[in-house]
Amino acid sequence: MRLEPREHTPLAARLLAPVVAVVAALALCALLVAWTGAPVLRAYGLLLEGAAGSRFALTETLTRATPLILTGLAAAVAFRAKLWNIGAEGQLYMGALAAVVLGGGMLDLPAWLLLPTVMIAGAAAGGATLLGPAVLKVRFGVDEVVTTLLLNFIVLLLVSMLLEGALKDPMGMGWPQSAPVVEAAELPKLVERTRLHTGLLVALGLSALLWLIDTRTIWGYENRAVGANPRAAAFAGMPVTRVMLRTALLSGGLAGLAGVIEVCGLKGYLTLDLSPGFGYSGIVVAMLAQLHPVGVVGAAAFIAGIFVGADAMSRAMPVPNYIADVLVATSLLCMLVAGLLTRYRLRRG
Amino acid sequence: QSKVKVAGIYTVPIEQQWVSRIHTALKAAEARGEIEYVWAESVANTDYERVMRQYAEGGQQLVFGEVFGVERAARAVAKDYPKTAFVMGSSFKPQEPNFSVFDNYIQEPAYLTGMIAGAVSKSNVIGMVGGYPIPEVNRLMNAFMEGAKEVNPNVKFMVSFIGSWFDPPKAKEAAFAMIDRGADVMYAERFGVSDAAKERKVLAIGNVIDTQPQYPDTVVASALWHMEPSVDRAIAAVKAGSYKAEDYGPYSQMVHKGSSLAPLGTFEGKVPAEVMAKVKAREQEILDGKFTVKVNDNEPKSTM
Amino acid sequence: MTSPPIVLRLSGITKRFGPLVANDSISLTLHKGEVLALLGENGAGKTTLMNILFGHYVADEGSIEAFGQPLPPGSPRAALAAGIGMVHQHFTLADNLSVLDNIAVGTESLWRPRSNRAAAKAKLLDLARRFGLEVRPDALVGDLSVGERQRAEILKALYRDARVLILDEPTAVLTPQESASLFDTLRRLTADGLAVVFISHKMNEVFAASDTVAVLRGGRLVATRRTAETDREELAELMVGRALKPPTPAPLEPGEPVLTLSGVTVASGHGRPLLDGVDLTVRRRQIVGIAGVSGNGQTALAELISGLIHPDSGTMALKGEAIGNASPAEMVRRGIARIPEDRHAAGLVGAMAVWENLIAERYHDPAFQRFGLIRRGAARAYAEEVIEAFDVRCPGPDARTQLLSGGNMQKLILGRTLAHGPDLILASQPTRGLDVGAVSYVHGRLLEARAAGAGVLVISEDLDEILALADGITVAYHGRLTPVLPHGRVSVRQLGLLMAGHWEILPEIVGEGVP
Amino acid sequence: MELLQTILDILVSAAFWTAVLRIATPYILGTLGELLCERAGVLNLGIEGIMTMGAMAGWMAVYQGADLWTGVLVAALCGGLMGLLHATLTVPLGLSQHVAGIGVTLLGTSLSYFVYRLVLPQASTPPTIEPFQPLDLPGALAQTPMTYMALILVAVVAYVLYRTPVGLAVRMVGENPAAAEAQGLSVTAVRIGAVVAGSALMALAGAFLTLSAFNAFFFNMVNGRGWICIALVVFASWRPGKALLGAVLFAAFDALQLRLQQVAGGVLPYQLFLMMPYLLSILALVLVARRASYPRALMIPYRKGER
Ligand SMILES: Nc1ncnc2c1ncn2[C@@H]1O[C@H](COP(=O)(O)OP(=O)(O)OP(=O)(O)O)[C@@H](O)[C@H]1O
Ligand SMILES: Nc1ncnc2c1ncn2[C@@H]1O[C@H](COP(=O)(O)OP(=O)(O)OP(=O)(O)O)[C@@H](O)[C@H]1O
Ligand SMILES: [Mg+2]
Ligand SMILES: [Mg+2]
Repeated sequence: MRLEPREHTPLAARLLAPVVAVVAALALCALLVAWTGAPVLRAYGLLLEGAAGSRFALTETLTRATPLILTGLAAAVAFRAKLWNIGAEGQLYMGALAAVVLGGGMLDLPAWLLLPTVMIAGAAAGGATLLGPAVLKVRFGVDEVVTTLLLNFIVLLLVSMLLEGALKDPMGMGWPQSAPVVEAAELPKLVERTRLHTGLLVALGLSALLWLIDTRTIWGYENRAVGANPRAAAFAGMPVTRVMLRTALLSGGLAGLAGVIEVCGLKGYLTLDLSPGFGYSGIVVAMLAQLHPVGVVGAAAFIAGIFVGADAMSRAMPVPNYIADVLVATSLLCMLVAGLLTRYRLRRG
Repeated sequence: QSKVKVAGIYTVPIEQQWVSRIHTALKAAEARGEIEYVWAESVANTDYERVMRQYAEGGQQLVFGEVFGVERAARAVAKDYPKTAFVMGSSFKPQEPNFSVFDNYIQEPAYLTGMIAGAVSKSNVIGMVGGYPIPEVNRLMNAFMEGAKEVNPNVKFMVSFIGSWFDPPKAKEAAFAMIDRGADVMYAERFGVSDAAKERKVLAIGNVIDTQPQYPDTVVASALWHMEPSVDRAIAAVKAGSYKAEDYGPYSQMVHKGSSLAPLGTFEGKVPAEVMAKVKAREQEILDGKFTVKVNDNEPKSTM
Repeated sequence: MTSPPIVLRLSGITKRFGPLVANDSISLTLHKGEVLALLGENGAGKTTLMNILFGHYVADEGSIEAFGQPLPPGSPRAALAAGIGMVHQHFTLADNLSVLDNIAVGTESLWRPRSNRAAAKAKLLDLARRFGLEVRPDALVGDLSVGERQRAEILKALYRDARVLILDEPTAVLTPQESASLFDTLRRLTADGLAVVFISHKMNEVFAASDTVAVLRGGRLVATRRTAETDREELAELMVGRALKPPTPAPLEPGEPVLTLSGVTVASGHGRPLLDGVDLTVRRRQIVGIAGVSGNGQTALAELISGLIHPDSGTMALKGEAIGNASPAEMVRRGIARIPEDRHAAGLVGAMAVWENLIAERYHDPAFQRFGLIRRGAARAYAEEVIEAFDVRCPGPDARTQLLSGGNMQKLILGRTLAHGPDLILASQPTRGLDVGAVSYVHGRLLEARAAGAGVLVISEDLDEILALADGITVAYHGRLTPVLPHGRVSVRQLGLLMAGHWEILPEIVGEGVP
Repeated sequence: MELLQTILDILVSAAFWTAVLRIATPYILGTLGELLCERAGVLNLGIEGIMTMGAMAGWMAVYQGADLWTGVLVAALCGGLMGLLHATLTVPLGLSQHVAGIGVTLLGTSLSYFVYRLVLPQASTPPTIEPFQPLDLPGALAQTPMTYMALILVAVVAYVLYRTPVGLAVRMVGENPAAAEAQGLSVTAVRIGAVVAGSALMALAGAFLTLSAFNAFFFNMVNGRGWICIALVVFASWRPGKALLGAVLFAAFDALQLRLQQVAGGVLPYQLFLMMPYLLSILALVLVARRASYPRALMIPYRKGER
C-alpha cells in the first residue's frame, strides 16, 4: 500500500472528510464512554446539544472559539513563513499584560479611542515577545521552537511576579490578580445575557483581512515566497530577514491580541490562569485549517464545539470531564488523517 | 422529594487539599442521604462561568466552588439565577440574595501548630514550602510563624514557593534544600514536603488535611480544616427554604468546629508537656474568644 | 559468436503517475560486461525505469528478471541482494556521516550487537585499490568534493558486490577530468564482468563509453542501437523526435564594458579567500566563459554579481558606474539578468504558481502592483506572454512550478530574466542536467541576447558548453581568474592545465598578443 | 560577595549534587528519548503527554499490586504505544510532526487523567505506593535505582547509536532517508522503531516522578518537564553524552535556585529564581547554536516513491 497524491480533490471528499473524522473520533471515544458504563448514544446526543443545541450552547462555543481563532491565525501566519512559533501562550499573556496596564485606568480616553489603543498595545507586546526569538533565529541561528517554548515559562513567571507585585489589585484581597480594566476598555457584548462579545468580530475581521493580505498584496506574496523557499526569495531580491521579522511581529501580535480580547471581552482582569492553553491549541487549529486564514475560523469553532459539548456531556453523565480533552485530541488526530486522505489516495503497490 | 441537589465546581482536581475538604464534606452529606451530589473538577477559569450556568440551568439547588479567579463573572451568574444558592470560596463579601462566601480561615490551629513546631525545633530553623503566595496560603504561614515565635523567639524561617500546585517532586526538592541547610521542622503546605521530612527523619507540620496516618513518625501536628459545619449549614438552609447570602468564613473557625488542631496521635508524649500545656491554654483562649490570631495575608519571607 | 549471458531482463514495464504514463511497456535486456547507455529528454522516464528496477517504485505492469530469477518488486533490499547497485541522479549520501558509515549502513544484520567497522574499512580500502577509486573512509561526506562523492556512491554499489551497476546521470556534476576517471573505472569494472546501465544527456560520453544505446521518448522505448552503428544526429533526432541543429555564434565586435571587477577579494572566514584579487571585464556583445573545476570561487563570483555577497576589498562597476554593497534587488534594477546555479533551490519557489515566479524580481513594478495590492490580472497576462515567448511547456500561468520539468524550469528563469533586455547576463551552469533540445534552446537565447547588445558571463563546469558559446575564456583556480583568453587562441589541453593550476603556461598563451 | 560565598558553599556540598542527580533524572531520560526520535528524523512534541502517561501507568500498575520494576515496564510499554501512535501518523502517513505531537501530548495527558479518575473516582487524598528508595551509598551516590538506570541508559543509547548497525541505521534515516532506502533499509521501520523506543524512554522519565521522586500520581505533575527536554536536545547537539551534561546543568540551576531562594528570597521575588533555569537555557542555546549540527532530515516526512 502506498499513498499517491491526488491531482484534485473532489469537493465531496473535502466536505466529507471532517464528517468522517468526527465520526471516527466519536467511535473511538465511544469505547471510553462505554467503559464508564454510560449509554453511548445518549452521551453523544448530549454532546451535540451541549455544543450547539441551544442559544446558550452556541454562544459558549463561539466564545471559546474567539481566542482560538486569534491564536490559530498567529500559528498559521508564522508557520507559513516556516517560523515555528510555539510561544503563542506567552505572547497571549504579554498582550493581556499590556491590556491591564493601559486599560486599567492609566489612560483616560473615551471607549472609541481607548479600545483600539489597548488592542494595538497588546498586539505590540505580543509581537515584541516573538521578535526576540525571531532575531535570535535570523541572527544566530537559534532554533525558535525551543526559544519560544521556553519563553512561555518565562513570561508566565514574569506575569506571576507582576501580579504579586506592581500590578497586584489593591482591591483583590491579596489574591494575585490585576486590577480590572476600566469600563471604556471593555469590549461590548455581542449577544445580551451571554458571554459572547465583539472580540469575535475582531477575530473574524482579522481572519478575512489576513486572507486578503495573503492573496492580494505584495506583503502576502513575499511571505509565501519566503516561507516556501527563502533561498529563492532572497535570490530574487526579496527582503527575507525583514519578512521574517515582520511575520514574527504579526504572529506575536495576533497572539497578543487574543490576550487583550480575553481580558477586555471576557474576564475584565488578568490572572495567571487566563488561558487554558489557548496558545497551544492555536497550533492545532492552524494545522487543521491547513494554515488557511479563513479555514482557521472553522477549525476554531470545531475545536471549541467539541470541547464545550463534551464538557457539558460529562456533567450530565458519570463520565470524568477529562473526556472533553480526550475527544478534542482524538478528533484532531482523526482530522489529520482524514485531511491526508483528501490530498492523497491509497494505492496498492 | 427531599434530597437537596448540590453541585461542586472546582478549578483543580479533587486531590488538591483545599478542594478535597469541600469535596469530602459533600461526600459525607451524600452518604448520609441528604443530598444528590455532582461535581466537575479541573474547570479552567475561562470555563467556570459556563459550568456555573449549566448547573444552575440543570436545576442544582446549591452550588459549592471557588471563585478566586472569576469573582466578577461568578457574581454576575448568581444574579441571573437568584433561586440557586451559591456558596463559594472567595476573599470578598457575600452578595445578596444568594451568593455566600467562605474561605479557609484556619489561622487559629495554624498558630497552635506553630507553637508546637517552635518547641520541637532543635536547630531553631523551620522550613516552609508553598505553591503560590496567595492569601489562603499566606495567612496560615504567617499565623504559624507567629505561633512558633511565641514559644521560641530564636526561631528562624526559610520560605520558598515552587510556582505550582501540583508538582510534589519539586516541593520535595525544595524541602530537601531546606533540610540540607539545617531546617529540622518542615511546614508542609504542599504534597511532597512531608515525604522529604520523612526521608530525612526530620519533623513536619500538616496543613488543612491530616496526613499523620501516612507519616506516623514525621507529622507532629496538623491544622485541620473542616468544611462540614459550613456545608451542613448551607444544606440545612436550602432545605428549610431559609437560605440567604452570608459569610460562612466564621464557620471555618475553631469555635464552630470548622477547624481544629489534630490530636498528637503518634507523637503523644513526645512533645514536651509544658509546651502542650501552653498550647492547650491558647486553644482554650481562642475558643473563649480571649485570643485572636491575626489574619495576615502578606507574603511571608525568609528570615535567615 | 555467442553473446555473453543475459544478466537482466525487463519485460513490459509500465508505470503511471496519475494520468501520466512515465514508462510505457518497456522491455530491455542487459548482458554481462555490457555498457548500456539510456538516452532521452528530460522527463522521458529514464530515472523512473531505473527506480523500478532498483525497487524504489513498483511497476504497474511488467516484470523483471535478474540472473534468471524473478526480482520481487518494490524492494531495494531485494535488488541489492540480486546484485543490482544504483548510483542515483541526486546523490543519496548523508553529509553528516563518514564515507565508511554511508557505505556500510544496512550491510550488516541490524541486530548485531556491534558493528564490525574494522572489517568494513579493510574491505572498502581493498575495493578502492582494486578499482582505482581513491577514498578517505573516515572523512565526512559533507567535506568531500563532488568527484569524491561520486566515487563513494560507486563504492557503495561495489561494496555490495553489485553485478549490475546503474548510473543515473553520473557526470552531470563532474569536471572533465573526473568524468574521464569515471569512465576509466567503468572500463575496469566491465572487464571484471560487471554490466552497466548509464544515463546521460552528453552525447560524447555515450560514444566514448557505451556498447549499446537505448532511447526513451515520452515513456516509450523508441530505439535500441549498437553504439558503433549509429551517430549523434540520429540519436538526437530519436530523442526529441525531430532534427536539431546547434546554434552557431556569429562573430561580433565587442562594445564598451558592462561589468568591470578590479582586485575583488571576498574572504571566506577561514583559510583561503573565496575570491582573491579578481580582475574581470565583460563587454557588450561578448560572451565570457569561466571554466574551472567546481569549488574554485565560481559560486562566490556568481553570488557577488547576484548581490548576495559583497566584496571585502576591490571594486565592482556596472556600465562604468561603481557599485557598492548592492542587494539582489538593486542588481536586478541595474539591468543584470541572473540565472542561478541551482534552479530548484535558488531559482524558483516550487510551491508557487508560474506567474508568481515570473514576477518575483519585479513585483514592485507599478505594472504589477498598486498601493501594495498585486495586480493579478496584469501579472497573469504578462506571464502568458512570457510563457509564449519562451516556449515554457506548462498547463498555464497558474500551474504550480514544482510540476515543471527541469528544462521548462530553466526556460521560466530565462523568461523572467531575459524578457527585459538586460545589459549583463550572469548564467551559472545554465544547462546542467538539461537534455540536448533544452540545451540548444538555452544557448540560442544567450546568443540572441548577445546579439542584442548584452554582455554575457557564463560560468560552467561543462567545457564543451564554454567552447560552444564563449568569445573569451577565463579559468578559475583557487579564487583567482586568468586574464580573458580569446576563444580560438587556447586549446582544450591548455585549458585543462590551467584548470589544474598550471598557470605558468599563461605567458605562452598571453604572450602571443592578448590585449 | 557574601552571595558568591554562599553559592560556592552550595556547589561544594555533597547534598547539592545528590539533589542535582535526582532532579536531573527525568530530564536525562526524557532528553534521551527525544534525542532518539529526532536522530531518526522525527520531532516528538508528544513528550509531555507521553511522560504523563508513563507517570500514570507506571504508578497505577504498582498501585494495583505490581512490583516497582513491573511498573517501570508498564510505563515503558504505554510510552511505546503512544510512540507507535505518533510514529504511525508521522512516518508512513507523513503528517505534520508538530501537530501530531501536540495531538499526542493532548491525548496522553487527557487520557491519563481520564483513566486515573475512572479507576479512582473517590480519591480525595491521593493514594500512595511504596516507591523506590535511595541506595545506601555515601554522598551523591545515594540515588534510587531509576537514577542509575538513567545513567546506564545514556551509555546504552550512545553505544547503540555509534557502535551498532541499528544505531547507524537510525542516524542514516535521520540524515538522509532516501540514502537509507537505497541501502536496502526500510526507512519506515527504522523510524517507527526509533520513535517507539524513544517514547518508551520518555515514559520512564514520567514514571520516575511517580515511582521514585514521589509516591503518588498528580494531575499536571509533569509540569513542563517534557518541553525542557526538547530544549535540552538542541543544547546537546543531538548527542547522548551532551544530553547528560545538559540535563545535569539544568538540574544544577534548578537545585541552586531552590537553595538561593532561601538566601536571597527576602529581597528578590521568587519568580526570578524559578526563571533562572529557562533564561540560562536560552543563553546556552545562543552560545551553542552556531555549532549545532542537527539531523538533516528532521521534521521532513519521507514517503517512499515520492519526491
Ligand atoms: N514520484 C513521481 N510522482 C509523479 N510523477 C513522477 C514521479 N517521478 C517521475 N514522475 C513523472 O515521470 C516522468 C518521467 O520522469 P523521470 O524522472 O523518469 O524522467 P527522466 O527521463 O529521468 O528525466 P531527466 O532526464 O530529467 O532525469 C516525468 O515526466 C514525471 O512527470
Ligand atoms: N513531486 C513531484 N510530483 C509530481 N511530478 C513531479 C514531481 N517532481 C517532479 N515531477 C515531474 O518530473 C518531471 C521531471 O522532473 P525532474 O525533476 O526529473 O526534472 P529534471 O529535468 O530531471 O531536472 P533536473 O535535472 O534539474 O533534476 C517533471 O515533468 C515534473 O512534472
Ligand atoms: Mg532522471
Ligand atoms: Mg534530470
